[in-house]
Amino acid sequence: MSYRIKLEQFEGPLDLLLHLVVKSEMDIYDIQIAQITAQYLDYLSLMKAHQLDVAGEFLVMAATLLHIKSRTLLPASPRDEENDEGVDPRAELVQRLLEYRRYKEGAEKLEAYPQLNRDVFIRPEQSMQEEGPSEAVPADLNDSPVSLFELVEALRRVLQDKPPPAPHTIISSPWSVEQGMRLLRRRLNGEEYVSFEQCFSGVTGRSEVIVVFIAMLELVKLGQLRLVQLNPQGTIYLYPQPELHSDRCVAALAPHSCEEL
Amino acid sequence: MPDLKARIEALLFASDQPLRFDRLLSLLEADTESLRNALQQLQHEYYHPGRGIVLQEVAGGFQLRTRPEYAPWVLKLTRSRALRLSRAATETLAVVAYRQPITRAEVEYLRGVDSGGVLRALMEKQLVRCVGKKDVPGRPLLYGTGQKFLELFGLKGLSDLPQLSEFAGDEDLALSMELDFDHAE
Amino acid sequence: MPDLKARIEALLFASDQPLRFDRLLSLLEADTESLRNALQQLQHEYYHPGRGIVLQEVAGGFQLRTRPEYAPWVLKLTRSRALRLSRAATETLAVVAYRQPITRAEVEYLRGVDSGGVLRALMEKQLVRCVGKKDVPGRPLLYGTGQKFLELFGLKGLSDLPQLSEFAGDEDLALSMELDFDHAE
Repeated sequence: MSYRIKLEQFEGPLDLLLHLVVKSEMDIYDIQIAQITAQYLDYLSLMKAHQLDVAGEFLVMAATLLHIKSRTLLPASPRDEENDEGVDPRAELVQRLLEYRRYKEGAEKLEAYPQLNRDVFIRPEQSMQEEGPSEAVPADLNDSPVSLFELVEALRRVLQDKPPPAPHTIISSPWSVEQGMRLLRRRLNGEEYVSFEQCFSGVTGRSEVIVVFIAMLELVKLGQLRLVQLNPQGTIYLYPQPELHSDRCVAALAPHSCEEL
Repeated sequence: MPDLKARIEALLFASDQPLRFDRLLSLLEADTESLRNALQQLQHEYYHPGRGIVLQEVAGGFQLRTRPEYAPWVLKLTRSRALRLSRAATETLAVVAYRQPITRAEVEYLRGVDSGGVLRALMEKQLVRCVGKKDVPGRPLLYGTGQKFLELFGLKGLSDLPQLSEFAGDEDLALSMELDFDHAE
Repeated sequence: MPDLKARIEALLFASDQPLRFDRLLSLLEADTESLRNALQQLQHEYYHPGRGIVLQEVAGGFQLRTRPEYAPWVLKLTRSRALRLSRAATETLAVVAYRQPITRAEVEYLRGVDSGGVLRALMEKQLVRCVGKKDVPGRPLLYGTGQKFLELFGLKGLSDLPQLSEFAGDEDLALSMELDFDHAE
């Protein structure tokens, strides 16, 4: 290899092609496709010789170059001329290179601008500054710089922190709410009142507690139970109402209600 | 060093705490005499009724500070500063946005922490609203995003909300996430 | 208001982000004309070789920043390494900045390489953000630059971007690109 190219300095196939065109002092509007294809393929074999991974994009470009080369070599068929009106097979490539060159130049110009935290600095957060209470939500939403990306990132965080779902996280209670209601009826039978805690005595398992609690709320809703709290933070008492043991209600419940009662 | 004063000014401006004389000395590689002169000159220039900042000797060092008489305006500024949505708020909003309609219990299951306060704050800002009741015992409230949510993120509608998989560079992760999500319920 | 200039200086000094003209206006309860004059005067005073700070118009607001020539000393002070964007990042940022709103597929067509990872990194730095969805089948996300991009390069706005060289056939290209993308997506 007579020319030395610093390997890995190209951002992609367009970057490499542009480099080859400039180096060969070619007119970008009139690329010598055979010559540039040969140089391009040489470079790829150089990369392989250095055991560098040749990214797929480089290979796609090689195929594109070979295809253009073959089309420039073939005499245009009469049908082609009718359809394409003799479009230069290099046209798209040339336009992509021109466009790429513009953005590369733009990037170089931007790179030369004074950059924050590289060339210029603003006031840092003051270590002694007292901070106001951090509100959950900003006062002025329109100024709050939250991007959709951050929203999605937040969701990702929530899901990532979640342990993989294990069978035990699925609430598959052996009890139904009806059974919970039966349990409460049994506990309250003949009592004037029962404390909240007493209702749950002997109820083991999180899901069972939840079922009993839901049953309690259902009974309150049906007007069969009253919850009374005498003092703030004090004990809550359940007062059974006459309807609790009425036949009508029992009958309306699950058909197997007799088994346990 | 003709621009010693300018260098001191740049350093004091960029520092998050008072800078001691010897620290400035070593940073600027100046001699004691010129540094003292330059500091005095700078202090003198700042000590001028037309200025909003002063160069103060404080805690054994030098620091630029706003003038006390402008404290009311500075306070107004910092109070009205656009606070960012807190992490908790952003997380809760994300869960509600993507899983609506959702109950508070479901939000808390996904986040693993109590979310009542954050939900309330988000509702006050109309980012989240109540959209109904879930048809299960207890009929818990269902939450969804409100009008302000779309405005804040510049969305035409909820269908404009990007999915996890749509963001560049994390296709594999996104897929496994979507699956996890369905297990949560 | 005789000390309007001083108040502006105090506010700019105390702010952690560029302050917009209308924000200053409401904070200071000044009239447009005097505020504009005071700002100009202040900018003029800072624009002086003996100063270490400049008053710059950036990202639609005003901000005090150290002068670029004093970067080596500030870096020594903060003991931090200068923040550098990789070439791939700068190139991708340039494509997004000049062509926004743009889809990931379009970025990749223009750069000729996969750009998912770079786009993601730029979004994490808030230099690039999602600005909507393209109205074509599949509704791909559209990317644009954010406020932080303007702040990073000290640009007043997008119209402040460096001028790109023109070339013949520009319009044809735009057309052919549109067609290509409809196939690609």
